[in-house]
Amino acid sequence: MSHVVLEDVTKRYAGHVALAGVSVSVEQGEMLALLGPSGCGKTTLLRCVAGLTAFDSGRLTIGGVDMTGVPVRRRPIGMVFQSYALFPNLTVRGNIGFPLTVRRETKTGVAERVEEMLELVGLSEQGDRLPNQLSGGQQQRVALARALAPRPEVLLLDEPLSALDAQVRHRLRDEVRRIQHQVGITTVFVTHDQAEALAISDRVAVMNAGDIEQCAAPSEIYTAPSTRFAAGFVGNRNTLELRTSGGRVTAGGAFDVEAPWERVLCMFRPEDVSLRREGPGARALVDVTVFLGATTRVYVQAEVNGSPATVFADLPSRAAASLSPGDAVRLSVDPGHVQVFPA
Amino acid sequence: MSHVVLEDVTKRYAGHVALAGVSVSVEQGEMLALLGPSGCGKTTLLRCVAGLTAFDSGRLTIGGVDMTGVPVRRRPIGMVFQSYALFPNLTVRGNIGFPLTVRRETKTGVAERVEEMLELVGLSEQGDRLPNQLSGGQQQRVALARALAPRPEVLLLDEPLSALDAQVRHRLRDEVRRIQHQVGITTVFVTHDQAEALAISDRVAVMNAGDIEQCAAPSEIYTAPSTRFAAGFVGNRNTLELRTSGGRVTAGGAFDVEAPWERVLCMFRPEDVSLRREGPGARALVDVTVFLGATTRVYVQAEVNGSPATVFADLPSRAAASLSPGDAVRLSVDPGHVQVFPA
Amino acid sequence: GGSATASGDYDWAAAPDESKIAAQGADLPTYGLAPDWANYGEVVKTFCAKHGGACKHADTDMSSAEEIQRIDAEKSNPVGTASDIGLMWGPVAEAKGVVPAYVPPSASRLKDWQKAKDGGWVATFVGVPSFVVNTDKVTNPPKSWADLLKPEYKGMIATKNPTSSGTGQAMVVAAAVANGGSVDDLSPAYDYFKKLKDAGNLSDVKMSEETLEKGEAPIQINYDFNGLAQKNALKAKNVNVEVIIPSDGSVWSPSGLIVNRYNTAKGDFLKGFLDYVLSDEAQTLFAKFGARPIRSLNGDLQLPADAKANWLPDAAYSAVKEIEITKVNPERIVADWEAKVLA
Amino acid sequence: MRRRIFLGLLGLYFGLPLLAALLYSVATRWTDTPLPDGYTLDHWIGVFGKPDVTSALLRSLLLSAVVVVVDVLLVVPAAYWSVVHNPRIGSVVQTIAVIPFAVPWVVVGAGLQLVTASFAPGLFGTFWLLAAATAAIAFPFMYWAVEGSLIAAGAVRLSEAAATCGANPVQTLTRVIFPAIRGGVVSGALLVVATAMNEFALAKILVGAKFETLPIWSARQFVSRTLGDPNALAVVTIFTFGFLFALSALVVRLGRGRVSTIGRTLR
Amino acid sequence: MNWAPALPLLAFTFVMLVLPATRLVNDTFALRGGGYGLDNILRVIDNPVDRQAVAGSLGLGVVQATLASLLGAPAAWLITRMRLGGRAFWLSLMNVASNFAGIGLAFGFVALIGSTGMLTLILGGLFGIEDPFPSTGSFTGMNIVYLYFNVPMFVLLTLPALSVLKDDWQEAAAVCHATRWQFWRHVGVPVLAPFVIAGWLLVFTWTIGVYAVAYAVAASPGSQKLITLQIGATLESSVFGLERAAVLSVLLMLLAAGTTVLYRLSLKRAQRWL
Ligand SMILES: Nc1ncnc2c1ncn2[C@@H]1O[C@H](COP(=O)(O)OP(=O)(O)OP(=O)(O)O)[C@@H](O)[C@H]1O
Ligand SMILES: Nc1ncnc2c1ncn2[C@@H]1O[C@H](COP(=O)(O)OP(=O)(O)OP(=O)(O)O)[C@@H](O)[C@H]1O
Ligand SMILES: [Mg+2]
Ligand SMILES: [Mg+2]
Repeated sequence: MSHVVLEDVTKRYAGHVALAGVSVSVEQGEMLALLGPSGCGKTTLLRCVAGLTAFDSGRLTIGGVDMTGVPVRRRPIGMVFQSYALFPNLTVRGNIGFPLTVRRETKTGVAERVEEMLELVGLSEQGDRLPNQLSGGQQQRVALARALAPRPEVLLLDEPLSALDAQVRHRLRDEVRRIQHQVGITTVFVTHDQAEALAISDRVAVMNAGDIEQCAAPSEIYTAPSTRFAAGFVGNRNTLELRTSGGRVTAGGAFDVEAPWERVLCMFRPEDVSLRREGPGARALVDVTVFLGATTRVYVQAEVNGSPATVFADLPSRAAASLSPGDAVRLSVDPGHVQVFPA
Repeated sequence: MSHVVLEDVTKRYAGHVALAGVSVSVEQGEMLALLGPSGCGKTTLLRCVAGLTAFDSGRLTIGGVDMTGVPVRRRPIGMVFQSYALFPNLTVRGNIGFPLTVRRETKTGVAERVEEMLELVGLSEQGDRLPNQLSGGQQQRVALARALAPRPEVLLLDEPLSALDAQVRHRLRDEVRRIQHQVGITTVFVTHDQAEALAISDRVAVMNAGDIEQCAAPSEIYTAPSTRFAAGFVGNRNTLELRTSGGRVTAGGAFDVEAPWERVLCMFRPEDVSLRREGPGARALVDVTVFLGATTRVYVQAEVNGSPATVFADLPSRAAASLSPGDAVRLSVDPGHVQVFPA
Repeated sequence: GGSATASGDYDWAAAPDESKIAAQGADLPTYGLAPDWANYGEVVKTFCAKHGGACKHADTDMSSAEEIQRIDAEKSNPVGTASDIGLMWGPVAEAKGVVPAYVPPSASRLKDWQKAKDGGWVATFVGVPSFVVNTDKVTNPPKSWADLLKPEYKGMIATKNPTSSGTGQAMVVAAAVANGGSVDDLSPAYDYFKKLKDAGNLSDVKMSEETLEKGEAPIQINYDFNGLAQKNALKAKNVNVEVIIPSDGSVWSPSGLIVNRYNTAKGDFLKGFLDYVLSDEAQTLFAKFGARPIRSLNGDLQLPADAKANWLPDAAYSAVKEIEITKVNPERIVADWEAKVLA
Repeated sequence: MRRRIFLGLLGLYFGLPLLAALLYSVATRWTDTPLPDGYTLDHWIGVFGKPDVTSALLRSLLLSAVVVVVDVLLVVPAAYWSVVHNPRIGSVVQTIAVIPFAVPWVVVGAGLQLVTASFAPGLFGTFWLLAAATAAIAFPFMYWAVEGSLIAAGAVRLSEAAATCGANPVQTLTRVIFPAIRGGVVSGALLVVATAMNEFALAKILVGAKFETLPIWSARQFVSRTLGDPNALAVVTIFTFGFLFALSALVVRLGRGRVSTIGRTLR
Repeated sequence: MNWAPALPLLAFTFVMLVLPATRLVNDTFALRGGGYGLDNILRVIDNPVDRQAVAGSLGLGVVQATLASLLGAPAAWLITRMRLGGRAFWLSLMNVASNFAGIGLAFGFVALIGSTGMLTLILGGLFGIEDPFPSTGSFTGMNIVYLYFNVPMFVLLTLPALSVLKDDWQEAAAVCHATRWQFWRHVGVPVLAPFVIAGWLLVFTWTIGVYAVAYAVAASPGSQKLITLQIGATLESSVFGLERAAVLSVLLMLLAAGTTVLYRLSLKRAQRWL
């Protein structure tokens, strides 16, 4: 049986629908990422699970127990807030020990567990500092340790990394993942950063306008989005709006795929585009190249079915080095990597 | 002659050195990225150019004119602050027009230029909103338009994108670049995000502890860092500390390069690592794979010269799909892509 | 008055139980009966000592109206004991029902208008509204009400405010009589003060010993006995003060004593005290302070010479008239003063 | 430079009346000369040697302490609940807070005199009524300070975090919220103390001599019908100002100037 | 919704503040002879002294609020830019002075600028200036005294609001080639205006309600009439009815309610861009 189950949960704010009947379940020990644009209802969903927000209809069970009427403090959850919400007057140890002391655990029991958690998040040295003496990344780890200290069954993380800068974010992302693996705790992780969602989770639930559009493993979400929204939201994609003929769409020779509608959107990833000097494919002229490090993004102006279109391709930087603005190239995309949606 | 020239500029704060004799020049129409970790002095340098901070010694010329004693408001510069610093009581039009009205330009002259700038940044629709009615990305564009409106010779941008979330940041990064190209203005862009620096600029100046360590084109910075700091700061790199023998270092068969020191740090990029089932290279076991979208990061445990080491490789996701934890692989790196520094 | 409900079973009409007086006086809160006012400190002390007790006399300064109101307000939890009033407030207190139906034996020595019809208050001593002048500051002190109108006293004359002060109200009556009016016709006083005000001679400084001392308000219209006390006090500080009885007339304005009908717990003390203030001993103590005892005014008391040591020579009082001040309605003065002088 | 002059003049304006009072408190005789004729510490020694002054001071301090405790106990839970759970409480309280701000306290006292006479006559004239009335007129200062610091401390987030940690509302309030807003409570308390130490109208109307506070004592010197002691009044004035100033400086410094002692805010 | 934790405070303030206030409203309309009517109000309107008092209080409120804003706004601005030491000093001073509205204050000013005050005598002695200061009981004199607590009051009220003015706006204006004056004209003043107006309104209300100082400096027949003094006089002189005090108190409450509404509106305006 799934560990956390939401069935048809709805929530309205003054007429505005924040959750439009969401159903999703999280397996024991799994990390589920909730991914979606700002305002799509991610936080609301997480807060409903925590009990911080009451939903209007639907059902929530954790470990098979219906959570209706169970107050926040009696739910088997730990939570990390986007702003961390560390208690400013308590030291790192005090913060981590807080959920234990309010449960009236013994002093030595608390102290032991706190040391264990400090070890886990690598802050043994900083135990006696106050939160405002810590960097953002360290604060984030304290918040995580505090959430984990009372051994909750479920861990809820609301954009825990978004306040950090890129480098720290990457490091901590891997660390959160490591800790989650190590503890083996069922986790829901809210983010609007698709790279983060893909990197960290066992499954990703793509949310849009209060509903979950697709819930699947990261690679599936990335390679086989089931809706146009998911396709556009996860990863960078070229989008061409094209007219079909005879149930197929040919993009000036770039690709040729089936398309059961009259007008379609063809979406494909920049790393699936190949640019060659010679050979088959649509004619295109190199416009700008943007060096991204390992890859270089090459913008080309192509003529697709008689109208001009801008397409970008991500090539290994070494391969892109030979291209300069104005070069004529042939553009092609493996038809297996083109997603087609009705326009 | 270079457009903006700093010669041996130093700045101390209460004994703390913020700029330790920086010399750098920016060419006419060029975009220079100042890249470095927090606290390295990027903002200080930019503020010295703007005149908001007075430096202790050294010289600054803009367009050949010594700026000593020239007050901020008489310098031929435009600036975008990290926080945008839009005037909250003025509409978008009011903000963009502000630098023009304070110069007592004619009403119609101001209005025309404002419309032009709105067009440029794509906010023609939002002209009458107040700043707090705009999204972060829109605010950023207003700040840019305001800086450009009076046609300054030099544009200074202090981490203009860092407050935005990843997706918006990527989009605006390209937009800033487009506008800079279009206007052809000499630009200094401060960032601590290396991907941003590489993507946006003509040249990158890597700063560390108040000094510039390397100033070169993005691809050079990326592929041929001249210092250990630059190597570690730009892009992800594997770092192995190894002992040499006979002026060479062999990493258990992974690579074999010259090394004129006794102990060395070998640094190489994850995309330069190849993992094969068979063939030459160091023996390694696959540990974890992290799906990043187009690529998948594969962590392997290798044995290098008798001691265990963790190495990560970025493989195209399709290639990585065949690897699972526990698989035995051979790890190798093209010696041309290994940077060696004394340990 | 004397309804059984409000004052319990206490029999006010009965003679006091002398044995209880010492105990009841042990704690003695008074309103407007300050120890330094007309020698009341001595009077109380002597009375208590006579009955073998030591009183702890603590006073709150109040106007007559406030005293009456206060006694009424706290009737179910009575605190106040005895209060000094301007005699025109006697009938008011009686009407309000805050004084007991007890006429002390000694009251037989008073004229009818000098005591309550049904009991509860008696006149105690008389004062004459007169001019208290700092002669260091005013070398040519005014001799009459008419003098006060002279331009040389511009801004020098401070008075109490008749809208709230008994002294101020007595001053109005005195000025009325001096200017041809009577207790039934106070209008000459209003005309007079209107002139005084319009001439700019009234100071807007508060009347007090301190403003007298510093010469802030070098002419003050106060009771003769207060002036004499101030004269003595300031002599110690080397400041010269003269008390001048206006040559064109003034009045003998009696003060009275009321006791709190509701404070039955101290009933015996209060009855005894009401009787005592008219005794030779108490009347002599008033005289020593400089106030004329009421019985002395009535020609019913021979005072030893030393008791009169502080007095001005009798000749000074030749123009002072005796009036039935209880005919004056103090609330009427307030209204008329506002309407005819201040407006 | 211009700001130096401005601040200097302002400082002069605030300092000179105090200086005059200070000189008066150490003057032997001071009539119409610019400076006193002589100086003495007799007034200071004399004033604090007087039992009525020392006991008035103690009474004022006791009153302040009781009022602070009452206000803290009443205001903190209400403000907390308003900020975290029910903003409508805030609107009601803010509306009530207008009364002591606008209505002179002497009128509040008179109204209370009338009300207690009808409803609770036994209470009139008691210390507890005075304490309650003073607490009532001073409560807005505490409320504004506490509400401000609750918002600044992010009380909503902190409460939610405490709830997910398993804390009940009382634990949340005592262990998380209260320590986080201590600065605000202290600055509110400071204003409440300053009010209670200076308040005179209520004390006069409601208790008077039965509980003579320092302001009542001062008033007795200043407006007494007969002999006041201006030098003693000067001593008490300077003492009260100095005492509150020291208290205030301590609070501001402890808060490193961030927890300003601002009770009323324009938010 | 849940009101429980606020009930003690609400009950307490209801009994201690709302009930007395209600009682005053009642007394405004209750007639001495029984029944209700407007007689009390009409009597106050007819009384020239009460009219003077209303005019005096309103005038004092306007002058004080204006002066306190003019002096307090720059003072508050300078205080925000001070280092800890200076700020602690000034904040403490403002703090104590804002509450120093009592007898001690009146005393200090009389000793300073009374007709034999220290400063008066110094000015008279050194420069031969006669009567350099108005009497503290006059309208002008009262204004001098009232500023002592109103300037600090305004400073304390607006200090938190000043933090909305971000430093980088000034810098942004500078890089937009604006002079300091242009910054204040186009940005600084418009942004702060709602807060200054709100502070003005609060000081206005506060000034009209002050009693203790007025009582100490202006209780003689010649001095300025004020609403609070009229109320005080009624309480001191009337045994049978406090109708006039009630009417004037209700007037004060109405004034306060009015300014509170304006104050809220003014702050709402600020919310538009914050
Ligand atoms: N307390 C509230 N009152 C009214 N509307 C609310 C409230 N909380 C959330 N909403 C609305 O509900 C919708 C969903 O909000 P939610 O906070 O769940 O979004 P989110 O996906 O977490 O967005 P973000 O990425 O910006 O945090 C939004 O439109 C939001 O405006
Ligand atoms: N006004 C100041 N007073 C004292 N020290 C300062 C001041 N401004 C900057 N510094 C110090 O100078 C150094 C450089 O600061 P600077 O703001 O230039 O860093 P930065 O590279 O922009 O960092 P970040 O990426 O965090 O913005 C830092 O150590 C900083 O603490
Ligand atoms: Mg959210
Ligand atoms: Mg910076």
